[in-house]
Amino acid sequence: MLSMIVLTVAGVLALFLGFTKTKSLILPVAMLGVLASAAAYYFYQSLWGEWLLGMMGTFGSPSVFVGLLLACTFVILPFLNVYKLRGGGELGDFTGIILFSVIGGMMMVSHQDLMILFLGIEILSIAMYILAGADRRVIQSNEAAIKYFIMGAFASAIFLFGVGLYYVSTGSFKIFDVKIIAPELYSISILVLFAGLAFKLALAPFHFWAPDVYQGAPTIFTAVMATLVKIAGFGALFQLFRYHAGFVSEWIYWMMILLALLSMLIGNIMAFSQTSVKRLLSYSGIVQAGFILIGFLHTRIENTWMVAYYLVAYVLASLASFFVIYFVENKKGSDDIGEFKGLYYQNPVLAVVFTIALVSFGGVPLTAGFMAKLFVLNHAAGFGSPALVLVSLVLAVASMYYYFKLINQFYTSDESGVKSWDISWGYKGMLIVLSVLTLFLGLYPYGIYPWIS
Amino acid sequence: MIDKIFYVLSALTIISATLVIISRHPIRSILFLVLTFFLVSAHYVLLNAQFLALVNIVVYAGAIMVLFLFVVMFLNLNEEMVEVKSYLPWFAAVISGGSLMLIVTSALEKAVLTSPQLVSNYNIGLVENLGSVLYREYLLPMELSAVLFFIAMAGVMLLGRKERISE
Amino acid sequence: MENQIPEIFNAIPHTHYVLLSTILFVVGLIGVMIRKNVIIVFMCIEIMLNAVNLMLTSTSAYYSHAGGQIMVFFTMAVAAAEVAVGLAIIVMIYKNLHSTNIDVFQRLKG
Amino acid sequence: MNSEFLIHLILWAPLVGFAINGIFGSSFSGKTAGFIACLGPLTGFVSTVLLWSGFDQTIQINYYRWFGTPDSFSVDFSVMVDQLTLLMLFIVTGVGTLIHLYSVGYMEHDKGFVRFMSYLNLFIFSMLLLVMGSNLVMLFAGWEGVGLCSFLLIGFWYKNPDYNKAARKAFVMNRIGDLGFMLGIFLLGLEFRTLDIPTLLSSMEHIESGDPKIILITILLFIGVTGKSAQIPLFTWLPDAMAGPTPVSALIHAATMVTAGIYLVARMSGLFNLAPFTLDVIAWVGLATAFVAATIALRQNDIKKVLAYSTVSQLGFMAVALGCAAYSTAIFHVMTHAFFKALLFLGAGSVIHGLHGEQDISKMGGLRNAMKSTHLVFLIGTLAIAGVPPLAGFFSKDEILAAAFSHSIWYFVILALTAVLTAWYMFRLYFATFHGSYRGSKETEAGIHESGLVMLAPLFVLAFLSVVGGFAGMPETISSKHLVSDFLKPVVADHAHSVSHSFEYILWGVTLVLLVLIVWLTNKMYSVNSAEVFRSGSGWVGRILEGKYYLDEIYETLISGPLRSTGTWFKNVMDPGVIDQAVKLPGLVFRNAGVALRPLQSGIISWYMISIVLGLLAMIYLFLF
Repeated sequence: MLSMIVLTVAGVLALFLGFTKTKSLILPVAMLGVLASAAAYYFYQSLWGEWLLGMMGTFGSPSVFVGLLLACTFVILPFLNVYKLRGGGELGDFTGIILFSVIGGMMMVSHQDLMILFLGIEILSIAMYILAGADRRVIQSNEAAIKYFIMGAFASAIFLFGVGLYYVSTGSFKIFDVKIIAPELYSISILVLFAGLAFKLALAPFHFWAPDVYQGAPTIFTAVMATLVKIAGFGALFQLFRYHAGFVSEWIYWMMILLALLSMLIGNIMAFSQTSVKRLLSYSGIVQAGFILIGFLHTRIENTWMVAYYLVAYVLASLASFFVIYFVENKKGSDDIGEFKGLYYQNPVLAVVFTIALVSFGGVPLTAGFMAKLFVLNHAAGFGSPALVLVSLVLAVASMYYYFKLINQFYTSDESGVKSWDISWGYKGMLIVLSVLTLFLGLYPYGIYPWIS
Repeated sequence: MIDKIFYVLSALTIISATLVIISRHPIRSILFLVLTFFLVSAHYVLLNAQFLALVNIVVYAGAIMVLFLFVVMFLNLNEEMVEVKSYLPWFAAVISGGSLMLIVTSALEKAVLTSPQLVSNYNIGLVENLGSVLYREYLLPMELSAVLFFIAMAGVMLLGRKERISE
Repeated sequence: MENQIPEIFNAIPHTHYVLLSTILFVVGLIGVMIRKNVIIVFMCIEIMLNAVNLMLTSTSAYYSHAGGQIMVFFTMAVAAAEVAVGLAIIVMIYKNLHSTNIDVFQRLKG
Repeated sequence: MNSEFLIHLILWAPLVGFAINGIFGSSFSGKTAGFIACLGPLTGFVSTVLLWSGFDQTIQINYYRWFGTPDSFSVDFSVMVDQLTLLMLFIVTGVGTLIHLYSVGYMEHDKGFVRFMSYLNLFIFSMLLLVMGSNLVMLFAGWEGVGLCSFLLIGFWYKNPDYNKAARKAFVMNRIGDLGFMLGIFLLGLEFRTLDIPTLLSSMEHIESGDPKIILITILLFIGVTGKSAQIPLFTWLPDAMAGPTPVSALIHAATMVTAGIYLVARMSGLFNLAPFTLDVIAWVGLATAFVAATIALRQNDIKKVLAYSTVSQLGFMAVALGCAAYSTAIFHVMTHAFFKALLFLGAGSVIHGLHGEQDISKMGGLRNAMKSTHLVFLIGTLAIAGVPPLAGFFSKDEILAAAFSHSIWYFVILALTAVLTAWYMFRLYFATFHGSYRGSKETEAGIHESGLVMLAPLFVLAFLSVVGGFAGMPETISSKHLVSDFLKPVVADHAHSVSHSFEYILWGVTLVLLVLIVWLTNKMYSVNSAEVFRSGSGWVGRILEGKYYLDEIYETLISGPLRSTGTWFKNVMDPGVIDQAVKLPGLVFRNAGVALRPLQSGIISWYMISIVLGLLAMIYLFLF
């Protein structure tokens, strides 16, 4: 509770600082707020019980996912600085909205009551609708916002229908100590709730919005969508199925396998012939989401680390790649794959960082992505689905093709005569840290094991 | 008696909702939507949920629909939109909607929902009751919904503002 | 009204209310899928929310569990916030494209 | 010195070199960068020598526990050095050092010199990881690492789109192999709950020979081998990979990386011995590869292409040795092959360097006067690979032939024929390049020059090794001590092979006679003054061989029209064209599926929402009813 209050205060401060002349204070305040919030979360957890009234839990997986959310926000915030260029009023708004949306994310990952989950989803989603439309004069951004909004509101309504059915069939919104009154209705409600969350996570066949929105939204906010929303969504799913694994029967296992396979397949197929890099990465995000879902087979509290590890690997690579895309797009005005030609000669840091991120997505050994896939597939093999392992391995290998097609571009020398350009050391440093972490976690996965289990 | 009221009310609600989606004219759709909200509020009254009935009318029929109406007028959309005549979406929509309904119905058929021991207090829908529950048991979501409005506020300000670019 | 049983609970089974809400929900769902005007689509989503509200309220009454009605309260709050943001987005896009037809938004695809 | 320290030094020195050059390279002069880059493998080589001098038993070093899963399955980040590793270390660091040195001369004028040297260092590091890794995940990490470096180095001169395509082709083919390897590792891990190689091999004792699971695993591993070691059907990438700079061709695509597959099988020999079926498969694939590649090499005119196909063919020889369970023989051939093939490639590089980039042998000729040193070393290399006694290639090839003979007469016949072809195309290459008269234009003739000492020194060392390298494994007819197989005995589970002495003598006699005949014939045919003989049109056999069995053309026709593709595919099922085809097939399927699915992503919101509802309904129907 305290950590959420701290975040709210920081968000409100950011909003107000946006109106004053002291705009350079916004980001420091916000980042301090995130740090203070993390401190409040981890050091005053014992105070929580009386405040949360059993509606939110901090034990187990929530604390891991909240940590991830806050860390991810901390990395994203400095990059908002690029919006200083456009008259700083917006900087305050963006910062405030992102901080508020993190509260939504925290509610999602630690919910023990569908009311909190629903509110959390809405807080996060509404923030994302706004951010998708942040470039108000760019038609792509407008379109992304309206698409995300209409479909998101629709998916929320469906999710709410699931909540209603859940309430009818159990007489409560609590997700533990469930007394099932109508088993069939209960199964349907769980499925509908799952579908609602699957929409937010862009799992096939609920993924259609993702490529359009990711492509249209301003790139920095695409990074936010690809990371914060995924962390929060998977955290929420984990919390939901952690409590419900005992109640719902075998079908949920097959449903997860089906959705995971479908996501990996469709994401891969569609990514093959993309020319927009943002779009390509959004499809690759669908593939990665499918992999993460494999970690949910037989969800137990002991599985937290596996899902969290995959998310860490995914988030590191996603942030790095979307930020690199931002800089290239900002320089050349487009995110077409051709604009990345000769990137190495123009800006070696960006090229190398992007290469490491893509290699990690593809699951090459010695990167975090490889370890993450290995853990997840080992888990699947342990539960006796060798076919799933086989297919996902084949698809993981197939995905290398388009990643490497992109990497190939960076090192091709480019005749267009674009001069080499530079970005400031602060951003460079952040990007390098992301890459180093990717490599470090691939070499030494236990580096974060104590934090995520 | 009351069962007849229920059925008539239900029929009216469904018809009015259907009219919302088939009216060609946006203003007409909005008016039917307001009617639907009133009818739903009537259901709330039947269920002894007076507070919600009132809130429903004030918030939905009052605030939200006025906003809709305002936008429609503001954007000058109060004329029919030429919608492409294609029966495929109609077909898909009606079939999928119908099957969803059938699924829920068949699940409901097997269910025995109300068990008598659950029905103990019929006045929960009254404002004094709801208020105390809201501020005792559901304080946390209540407070957190403030964040929701913060976001909505900031977002509307952001989206409505004129864009300035100073390089 | 001293805790006397309103007639409705004896006359109408709970399932009828659930069914009514489902029908309303499905009507909204169909509307979402077939209409082209974004504002109308949005209104259909409101119908869906209202249908669920009805389901929650009736269930809350039949189970004498206040939570359902509190949830309706929050749903309304969410709907209000959604409407505010949604209409702002629609106005913004109308300024650029001069249309609210859903089929106009087809730049991003493939 | 402490041997553990030496192992640290061997493994990490190239990485340090890579890091220094990678990070600070832009501020170094070419000489400094070259010096730093050479220092890495040189340190490794010196340490290897020191390590070998005091070597008595297998050393395993656990750096830390890499990762593990809750069900008590864990993998360490650990390296080990045993006899097999030591031998490979000699090859990798020794040949690596020479090629680094050579590159300093060869690449000094290239603007990407520092980047090139740092990639080479990274490659050496990956290769060391591969040969030193004490578990299969480490090995796989190195395996992928060398693949990545090869990808980067092939495409080093990216200005030409062909190179780009070659890099991608190499990449795709290797990935298919890797997939098999990955699955094999995964199954091994599931079956034995460990991936530590010594533990794995010691747990093989309780397994019956011919267990279907083992056969499946070994076949999967062998698929990995076909990718990396360029066996049929995944061999076509290697000749295309010659687009990279010549030192890369020498180091990666001849001496070290492509032998990784052979190393893997030798390393897991205990496992492969349990699967006689797989061994047969390996032998036949090796035979086919050796023969097909040798025939293609007969008619190639690009000097590097000839050497590339020759490499593929020699890898086929090694695979046959593996298939006959003569693992140490295969490793012996890896060693001698590393010497003479690196020598030949670097010699070819020297020729190309001297001719300012000319690679077509029909435009060479008579270079023996202008490039005396290169001519000498190239001749030595040719004699070595052709199997002239007592050079290195003679002994190792003789041993493989003997192993094949003791296994099956058919193996022997095909292999012997291939050996004849090998001599033929090598002498053709030699005579065409260095004899006759110069067939290029007059302007270029004036510019022909001998390479500098930095490039020649490694050539002389390699030439020396090509001459004496074979004595490490003399057949028992001559000497009772076979240094290589005696050294490897503790770690490699060979099957015993023996052939009668009289057979050996006959074999040698026939070899010598044939060689003399071939030298005489090729000299007559290719020591010519006009390029006429290199033109196509000499009968249909020649045309097919020259067209590399038309693999690439078949591929081209297929790409041109998706409609036609299916028809052509069926037409060519019995054709080697199916190979390239099948490799491209997954890509083609994915691409076409992508095109087919694209309309679904129509951008129309209504349709998206319908699909959400349909998805939901489908899930309900599938799982709840």
